[in-house]
Formats: sequence, C-alpha cells, structure tokens
Amino acid sequence: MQIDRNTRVICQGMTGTAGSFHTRLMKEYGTKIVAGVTPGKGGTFHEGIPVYDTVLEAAKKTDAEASVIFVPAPFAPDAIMEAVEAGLRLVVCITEGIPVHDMVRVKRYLAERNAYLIGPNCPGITVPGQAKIGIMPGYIHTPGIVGVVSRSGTLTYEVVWQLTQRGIGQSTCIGIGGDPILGMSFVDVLRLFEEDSETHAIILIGEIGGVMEEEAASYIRSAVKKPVISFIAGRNAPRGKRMGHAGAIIEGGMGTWQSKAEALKEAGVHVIDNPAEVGVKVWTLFRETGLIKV
Amino acid sequence: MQIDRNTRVICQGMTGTAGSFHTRLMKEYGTKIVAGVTPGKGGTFHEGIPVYDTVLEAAKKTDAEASVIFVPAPFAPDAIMEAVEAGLRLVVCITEGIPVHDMVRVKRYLAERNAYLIGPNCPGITVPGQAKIGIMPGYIHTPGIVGVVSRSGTLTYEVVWQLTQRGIGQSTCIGIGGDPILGMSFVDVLRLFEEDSETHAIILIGEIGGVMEEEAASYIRSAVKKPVISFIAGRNAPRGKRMGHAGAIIEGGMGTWQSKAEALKEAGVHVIDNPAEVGVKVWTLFRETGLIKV
Amino acid sequence: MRLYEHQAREILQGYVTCIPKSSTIFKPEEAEEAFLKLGQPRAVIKAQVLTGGRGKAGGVKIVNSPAEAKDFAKRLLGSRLVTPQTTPEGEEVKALLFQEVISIQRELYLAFLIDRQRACSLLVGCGEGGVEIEELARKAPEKVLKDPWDSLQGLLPFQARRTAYFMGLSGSYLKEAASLILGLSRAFIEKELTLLEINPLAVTSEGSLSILDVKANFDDNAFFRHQEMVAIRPRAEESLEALASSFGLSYVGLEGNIGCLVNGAGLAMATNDIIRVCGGKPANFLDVGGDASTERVTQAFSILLRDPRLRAVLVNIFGGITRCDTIAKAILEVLKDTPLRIPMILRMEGTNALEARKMLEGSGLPFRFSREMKEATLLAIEAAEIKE
Amino acid sequence: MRLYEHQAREILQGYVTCIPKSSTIFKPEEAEEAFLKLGQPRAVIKAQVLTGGRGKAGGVKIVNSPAEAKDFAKRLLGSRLVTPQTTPEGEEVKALLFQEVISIQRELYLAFLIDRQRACSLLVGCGEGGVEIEELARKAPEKVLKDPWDSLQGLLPFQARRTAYFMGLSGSYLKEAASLILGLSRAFIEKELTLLEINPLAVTSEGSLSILDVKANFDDNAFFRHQEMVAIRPRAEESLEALASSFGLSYVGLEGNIGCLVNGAGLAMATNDIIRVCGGKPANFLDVGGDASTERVTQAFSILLRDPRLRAVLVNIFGGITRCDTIAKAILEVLKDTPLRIPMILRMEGTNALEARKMLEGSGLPFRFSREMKEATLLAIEAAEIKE
Repeated sequence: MQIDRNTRVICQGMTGTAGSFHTRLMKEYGTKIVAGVTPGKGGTFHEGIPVYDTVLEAAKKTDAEASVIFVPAPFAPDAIMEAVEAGLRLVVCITEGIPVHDMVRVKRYLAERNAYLIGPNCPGITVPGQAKIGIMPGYIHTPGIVGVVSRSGTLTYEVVWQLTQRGIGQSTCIGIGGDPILGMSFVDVLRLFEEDSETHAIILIGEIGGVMEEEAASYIRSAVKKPVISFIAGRNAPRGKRMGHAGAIIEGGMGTWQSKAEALKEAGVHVIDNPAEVGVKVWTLFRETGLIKV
Repeated sequence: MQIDRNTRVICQGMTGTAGSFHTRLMKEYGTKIVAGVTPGKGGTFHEGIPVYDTVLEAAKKTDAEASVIFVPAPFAPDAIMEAVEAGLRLVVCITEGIPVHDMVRVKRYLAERNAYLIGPNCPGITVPGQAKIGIMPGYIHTPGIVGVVSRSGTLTYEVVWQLTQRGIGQSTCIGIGGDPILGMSFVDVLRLFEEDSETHAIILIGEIGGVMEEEAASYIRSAVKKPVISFIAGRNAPRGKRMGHAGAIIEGGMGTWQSKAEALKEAGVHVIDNPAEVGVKVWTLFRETGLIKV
Repeated sequence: MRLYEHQAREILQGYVTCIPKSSTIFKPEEAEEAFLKLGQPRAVIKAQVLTGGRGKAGGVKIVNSPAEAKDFAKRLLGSRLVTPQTTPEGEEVKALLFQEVISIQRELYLAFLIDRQRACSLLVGCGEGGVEIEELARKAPEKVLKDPWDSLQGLLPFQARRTAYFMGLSGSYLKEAASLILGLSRAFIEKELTLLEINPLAVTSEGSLSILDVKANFDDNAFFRHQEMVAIRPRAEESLEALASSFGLSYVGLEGNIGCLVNGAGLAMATNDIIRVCGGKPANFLDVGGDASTERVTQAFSILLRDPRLRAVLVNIFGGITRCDTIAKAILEVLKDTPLRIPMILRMEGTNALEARKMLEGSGLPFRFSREMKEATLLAIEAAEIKE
Repeated sequence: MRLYEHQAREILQGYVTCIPKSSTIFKPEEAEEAFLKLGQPRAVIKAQVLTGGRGKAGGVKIVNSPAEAKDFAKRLLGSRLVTPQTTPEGEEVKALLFQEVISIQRELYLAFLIDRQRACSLLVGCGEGGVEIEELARKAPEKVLKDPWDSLQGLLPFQARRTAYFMGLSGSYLKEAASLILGLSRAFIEKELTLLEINPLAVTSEGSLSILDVKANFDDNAFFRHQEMVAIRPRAEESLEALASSFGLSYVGLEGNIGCLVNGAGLAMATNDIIRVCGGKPANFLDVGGDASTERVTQAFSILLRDPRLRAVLVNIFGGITRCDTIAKAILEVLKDTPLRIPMILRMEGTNALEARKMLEGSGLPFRFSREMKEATLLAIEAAEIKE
C-alpha cells in the first residue's frame, strides 16, 4: 500500500459540505484528487474537479487507485462496496454513524475481495510531505521515521502534533477509526509498518473497549521487531453501566485499560500514562536508543 | 471421492417413509448406513440403526464420511448445510422440489466449504458391487469399467440396465440431478472419471435446457482423454411456450438438442439417437476400440 | 407458474412506484366502467394471455370511448388468440387489462433471472427495449449488460446505479431507475420469481419512468411459502395441464395418438423421442415424478385417459424412489371405474417390478407386457395403427 | 439505546411465542387493574430500570393480591433503585412490569451479540442460566457455546438445533428451542440490536420454554431505519444524557468539578485521564463528535453549563473534520444568553484554529487560552481550586 504525491484519489460525496471542504484541504496538501462521484451529478464539475455518476466510470476515466468517502451514513456502506468493486485498492471511509449490522455485511463483502479499507469513522491516512487522504489537519505533520496508528481521531492529531513540535517526523499516520467493526485493524497496520522501510518506530494509540489492543500486543510479541510506544485512552473513564452478561462472557476480562496496558507491556511496548507527554517521552526514548542523534 | 463398502454413511430423514424404505435397500446392497438423523428423535433406534438429533453428533459418534438426505423440500437446504458444516465430505440429496432461490443460497454456502454435493432431485451414486448411496435400483448394476453420469433419474437406470444386460459393467454411476441449480455438475464428475483408474469410458446422459452439456463438451475437448458416449433426451420435446426474451438473451442459442449434440460431437463424443440402443451401441463401439475383447 | 401481466403488476405494487394506472376485467359488461375509472380520454386494452406476440395478433388496442372499449372487450373475451408462439388453437382470453395511455420517449429493457451456471441472480439491462431485443442481443451483445449478483447481499444500490448508467440514464432518471431496479430485485427474491422482465420500460414524455409490460414466472417449488401465489394458481378445471399440475404432475398435450405415462422427466422425454424415432406419434408428455404416491399416479392415469384421441397407452416405468407396485396399484384402481377401451402396453423395470407384474397379471385385464423399452414402443405403435 | 425489559418484550412479540403474559404500568393507580388483568392468584412485579442487580436491591417482588400490588407500586414508582451497578444516587423507577408467575424447572442462558473480531453475529448458549453465568463461563468455558454466524445467510436452522442440543434439550424441547432461537436471531438482525440476552430462559414445570427476562441494546446509528425505535427513544427532558443524545452528543456525568468539552471520544477520554493524572476531577465526559455543526456544539455548551457543580470549564478541541471556528462561533452564541460565571480555558488546535482564536479574542470575554494540553489542564485545575 504505497501512498505518495502521485497516488490518484477520487472523492465519493465530494459535492457535500464536508466533502467539498476537505477536498480543498487535501488538494492544498498536495493530494492528487482526480475525480468526484455523486450519483445524478455526472458530467458536472465541482471545485474544478470532474464529477461522475459511478465509481466505475470515475476510476476508468481517471485511472484512480484510491477513494475517500464522505457520503452520509445510510449510503456509506454501499459507497464502500462500490469503490472496492470498481477495483480501487485503498478505500478510506470518513463517514461516522454507520450501523454495525451494515458494517458486518460490508466486511463479508470485503473478505472475498482484495482491497484495503481504512475506517469508517476515521481521520484517514497521511504520508507527511506526500499526500493525505482524509481529514487530518495537514500542518501537524512532518516527514520522518515514526509510523502512527490510532483508533482515535483527534487524539491522533494531538499525538502527531506533539511529535512534530519536538521535531520527530512521521513516515505514515493512519487513523483506523473508532467503530466496533473496522476495515484495517491494528494488526493489519502493524504488519505494514513492520515491512515499511521508511518506518523505524511505531506509535500505537488505543482506547478501552474491544480487544484490538490485546490482539496487537500478541502480534507485536510474535512479529514486530521495531520499537513500539503506546498510549491507551480511558484509564479513568467511568465504568459504563453494564447491560447483561454477554459482553463479559465474550471478552473474558479483556477490554479494560489494565488488560490492554499489561498485554502491551508484556509484548515489550512502552506504555505512556500521560497523554500530554507522548511527544517528550518518545523524544527521550529515541535519544536513548539512538533513533535521534544530537 | 472414494466410495466403497467401507464408506460410513448417515441418512438424514431416515425415519420418514422414503428414508426408511431406501435405507433398507441401501443396507441390502451392502452400504454401511451407520446412523440416522431426525431432530427430536435422538436416542431412539430405527431399522436397528441409531438416530441422532444433529448431524454433528451423528458424525462424531459414528465417524461417518457421507450423508444421504430424504428430508422434505422445505427443510432439505438446511439439511445439506448441516451435513457440510459437520464435515461430511460427500452429501447426496435425493429430495425433489427445493425452491431454486434456496439452492442459490446453498451453493453460496458450499462455495466457501470443502465438500461434494450430489443433487438435489437426484438418484445418487452407486459403485457397483461396493455401495449405493441413493435410490438407484441395486440389481441393474454390475461392476465394470464404464463411468455413467446423468442429469436424469430413471433414464439413467434405463441406460445402466441396458449396459448390464449386455455384460458391460460400470465403475461408478452418478445421477447429478435434474434441477436448475445443482451441486456437482457434469464437468465436476467428468474430472473425477478422467482421474479414476477404474473408469475406462464414460457415458453422459443429458437433457435439453440449460447449458451444462455445452460446458461438458468444452471440458471434454480440453481435458478428457477417455472415450465419451452420450444420449441427450428431448430431441422431439415440444418447444415450450416462451416467456419473455431474457432466457434467449442469456443462453444465446444454447440449450437446444441441436446445440448440445453438435457441441458434444465436435468434442469427439459419440452421440446416440435412440435411447433404447445405448447399450448395443456402446457394446459395438467397445468391440471396435478394443475395450471389450471377445 | 407463469403470471398474467395483471397478476405480475399486482405483485410489483408493493415494490416499485412507476406502474401505470390500470384495472382488469373478466366480463365485457365491466368494460365501460373500467374505461371511465381510468378517467382519461383514451385507454389501451391488452388481452391477458401467457404468450408473446399478442400485439401483432390483435390482442392490444387503444380505444377512445367506453363504447369502443365494450365493443373490443365483447369481441376478445372468450375468444382464442393465436400468435406465432401458441399452438394453432391459440389461447383463450379470459381477462383484459385496461391501462392509461403512456406517451413514450424511449424504450428500455430490464430483466431478472437465475443464472444457472454461476448459481446466482442475474440482472439484465439494455438501453433499447421492445420486441427486437433478442435480435439486438445477438448482433450487439456489448449493448446488453448482464450483471450477476448475490441473493444473500441482495442487489446492491451501486449495482442498480451502474446498470441504470449503462442504460444511458443520467440525472434524476439515474436515481429513479436505480430505485426501480432495487425494488424489482426485492420482488424477484421475496416473491421467489425465476423470471421478471420489464419490456419495455418507458421513459415518458412527462420525464419519468413507466413499466409498460411485465412478464413474471413464479417458482412452483415455493408454493409452500407463498399463500398469495397459491391463491392465484390456475384452477384445476381450467385445463388438463392445470389439473395435472394441481397433483404435482407434469403434463403437456401433444398432437399424436399414443398416450404416455412415464416416471422421470428424462425418461419421459426419451420415451417421446423413441416413439418418434420408431415412427409413432406421442399424444402427450406425462411425468409422474419421483416419489409418486398411489393417489398421484391414479390421478395421472385418469387425466391421461380423458384424452379422446388416444389409440394406445404406453406405460414406461423404471422404479427407483417410485416403486413399480405403487404404479400397478394405481392402474388397477383407475380401471375399476374406467373400463380400458384401448391397448395398454406396460414396461416396468426397477424397484419392485416383479411384484407389480404379478399384481397386474393377476387382474385378468388385457395388458401387454414388455421388459424392453424399444419392444414396448413398437408394440404401442403397432397397437395405435391397428386401432386407427 | 438500552431497552427497558418491557420494551424488549414488546419487540420480541412478533418473533417468538414463549413470552409470559405481562403488562406495564407507569402509575400506582394502574396496579390493581394490571394485577387483575393477569387473571392469576399471584403476579411478579419488576422495576423497569436499565441496570442489573435489581432483584437483590428490592426491585422485584411476588404479590398475592391487588392491594399488595398497589402497595408495592406506590412504594417503588418514582423511587430511586440503588444496585451495585448504579451510581450511589441510583436509577429512578418509572415503570413496573406485571408478569404471570412461572414455575421454573431449569434455567438456561441465551444471548446474541456482535463479534467484533470476526465481524459477524454471535450466538451464545448455555445449559445453565441465572446470575451466576459469568462465574460459570470463567470456570467452565466448555459449558458455554459461542457460535459465530453469518448475518447474510441468517442463523441457519441447524445451528439453532445444534445450540439447543448443546444446552441439553431434546425431544419436543429441542424443536421448541430451535424455533425460539431462530426467532430471536431474526429480531436481532431486523431490529438491529447489538445485544439480545435471555437470562434466564426457563424450562417450566408445565413442560415448555419461557422467556423470564430480556435485555436488549439497539444500535443508535440505525434510528434512520427504525421509526418504531425513535418512538421509544428516551425524551430529552428525562436526563442530561438523554438531552445530549437527542443532539447526537455523548455526555456522561461524573463526580468532579471541571466541565470538559472535547471533540472525539479518544481525546475526550485522554482529557479526562490527564485531568486525573494532574490531580483534578472532571465533572463530565462530553464528546461533540466529528462533523459538529454550530447548532450541535451550541447545545453541547448549554448542556455542559447547566451543571451547577462546575468550577471551571476546559475546552479541548483538535480540529479535523470539526472546524475550530465552528466551535468558537458556538461558544459566542451560547454566551450571548448565558453569562459566563466560571473560568473557561480554551485549547484549540488543528483545522481553522487561528481563525477561532481571533474570533474569541475579539469578543472581549474572559477566556484563557493555551496551545498545549497539559498547560490547559493545569490552568483548569488551578481555576477550579481557586473558585472552591
């Protein structure tokens, strides 16, 4: 999954408010937005970019490889499947509020096809200095050696901004999204980072709930050689009122901050407590391990 | 797919009328029927055979490898999926009258799993002298070198009986069933016959409608070295009243007797005109090619 | 089961919106009211038959007044419409559809059917509709989109849009067509149709889409889930075919004089084939099916014997799941009430064939037996010729 | 949205049959009639709360007369039920369920939920039910069947039978349970639930199955397809949480004194975390979400400022799809009507942060700004302490 300034990207839902605004920001950052897709508006232009009725048509005419989706939640699952079916190899779905049963169906669809989905309900992917496909503020990034992966949106910006302010650049930043059912998981991104020659260290931003951090820990232990630093949000979150026993039966003690932090620590990950100190801790650590030379 | 006197077979719907009757006949032929499955009757015995509530349980307890299904059409699709899910490698579905949309779902299910389905609406499979899993009359068979595959039920018996009466034995007889959507196709069976060292010649009994014979012809041309003899029923069938154009658009001239016969002839298949003369024609042909020595 | 146009429209009502206003009449007296109910200066009246080519055969007419409507209805209802696709006797017109007249700007084609090879549903779309569609599909196949889809996922909205786009629709038409196609796909799945064809689908001069004609087939195997289809199933008294179908039998009348009763569609076709090959003429195709009960076979025999043209009967049974003794019992049952006036040649083999033969021989009735298909066929042909 | 037991029962009515007779009351005056309507010598009355442990907390009682029923209803309705799972203030009882008394022979457990890892539906079944189920699942996991299934195919009948069999049911129970499980699976999918738990499912002394308690969660993202769920959505006036939720905001009241307004759940949690780490106490969790409109943020602020315990407000916004200027506009909007009586610390970064700062600085209101999360937090803690 190589993203750079030459990657040709279409935008589904480009003619909406958020689609328009972020298409402009993506273009400003340097991303090659080659087409928009809005059914019924094919043949028109928006922000100087041609609009097509279908993704298939847009992809054919512009040779696009990736899509970013801003269409409203009721139509977003269809938009994802349309993009994948049209042969796009990367689909980034920004839309939040997609029903979980819909995402189950989408995942079933993806399982039989060959494409990366980032999201939904995610900030997207940024390769600093090259391209951003999504809604991350551009200026917070600077090129470098750290791969950032996160379940959160704004918390990712916070962490990336702390890094940039301390002169620590990023190779790639991926927000995988905050929903229960997601396209790429932590493990999928860790695999890419481990293989990526630009990435020398990894920051993983997790949250309480689910078992994705525990899965990541077990993957890191077995397959990741690069140093990993992590912050898990929600240590002090109120324990939500529980509803029935099913969740507890299934997760079997996992999902809590303690479970995640312990699993990651056991896998050799540096788990940071204070979200305001991620930047400085990473800087200190990099000094110690020689990843930053002064 | 090796079937012989040691193959352990369970019968779904064994406690019904047809299930009981044919279980008795299969046992008489020598087939090892090790269990029956009827939900709610688990723990009982029928015809001296233990009955279980679920296929999983039956398969576990008896180490069965195959199942034959006699359950009524509304429940047969579920019975097929249950058998496949329980790990049986061969499922023979005798039941006729399964709705076509149900079979579409079953095929979708099978596509992701590893099992052979014969049928539905089929007579099953017989390996003469070893075992029969299905409803073919036992006495019409005799062991030998001809593989018989057919879309028809009773027409298969007719042909097999003609062969047996002329002393031409069969290696395996498979009735793949007469429904629009089937488990194994002609091509699937031809592949097995081509690989099977017991089979030296193949008889293919087709019918008008669909394009399965045309597919078989194209497969034979490319991959079958053994001699193939064929009869296609329905040369003189009244051309059914047509309903709309869709069928014609899709089949594009295929599906007729002429189309099938020509395709098979072009693939080097001997196409026989008179259904009463299959036996004698095969005999003559085998004499000429040395498959029968006098 | 093939549905009449008016039945198919009825079924689509819950799924799509662009069906022209219409009503159906069964008696000429209802014609004037039906015309007035449409509330328009003109109406198109269409004969309800299960065959194509009715337009050219005079089964469709635009009328301009209640009187003209009544006139046409009187002439058509109860008459037999002969089209290139019917037998020379034609098909009786039992109902007429009155529909508002749509002014057509462009004709499109849409169909749903089962793709046997891929075992999935298939959507077919074309930017040109009408009766020449087959010709077009042959000459310019690239103009016809055949889109396989997964019944489990259902047709996806983007597939519907893609097809609409392929058909040359854009702007508001694109959305309207996509929602129409989605609605049809749901009807296709939920009503368990094996064919659903809209031809033509019209782009009207008023700027919307309109379903001008519908053809639909319902899967006979799915009656157990569809009481609404059972309700419109042809009644047994309407024809021998319908009577047979009501007992789960497959009966097709032909033009010969040898009545055939066979188990299994393949063997039944092969039996018809061999009669032809040997120089005879079958009077029918009759498959009693697998798993035939005595009652079902009894019905099959009594349907068969109702045909006055018969000169001989050929029974060709190879027992499998159907037991020959079941057939024998049914024959004896029928012949208790109906004396046998023509020769009956019996060929039985397979499951319980010996038992069956014993039962029949013991009855003292004048059956002729053969153990070979060809011999039995020749006996039947000979018998039919003598009798004639 | 968590459903009350009586709402969940209502929803299951169309899918399964073995729900005991019941009725729901909202006022003590309705208690006698509800008791009599059941037509039985006894009734079990259950407090309708969205929390577990109500039995031990006195929220469930068997009563033997209309008078006793009324008595209990008077005492419970309007009171606050405190269980180990609620806050110390407890949860107000607004409704009571009256149900026939079932004599239980055996308790079973059934649940449906979403399997996040496998991205599919999950059926959980156990031959032992009741409140000890978690303990059992931990100690003897082999006694709990977790069966993933495909939402597209739907739960297959054999899977339902297999689970019923695993739960130790046989004979007629096996079939009854299988049909119950299938019905529940359909409700789970069609009603877009994220949890559906039957605990206990009883085998009754009369020899049938009975759903004694139901817990269900509805997916808030699916309201657009479910008018029937919109109808039972908690009204905005019921609580700050409900009010927030009606504007698409996520609000959870906590016990501290620093009001937080953050965009994004992760950053909101991290903000609460850092307040704790630095020695302060957050008064709430408030996520305005992505794509926040001015109106939504305005509502967020006015909900936040209603809390009388606040000593300081910390706004932590990192703009992405939410634009900082949108937030600024909303703050100014709210403060036009509501004077700001406590310190407000603003930390804004990201999309249009500069524009936002300019707008706020230009207002002349006493905001304190910080560009760093930690600094902003310390300012807020300091402010809260001074004020106290």
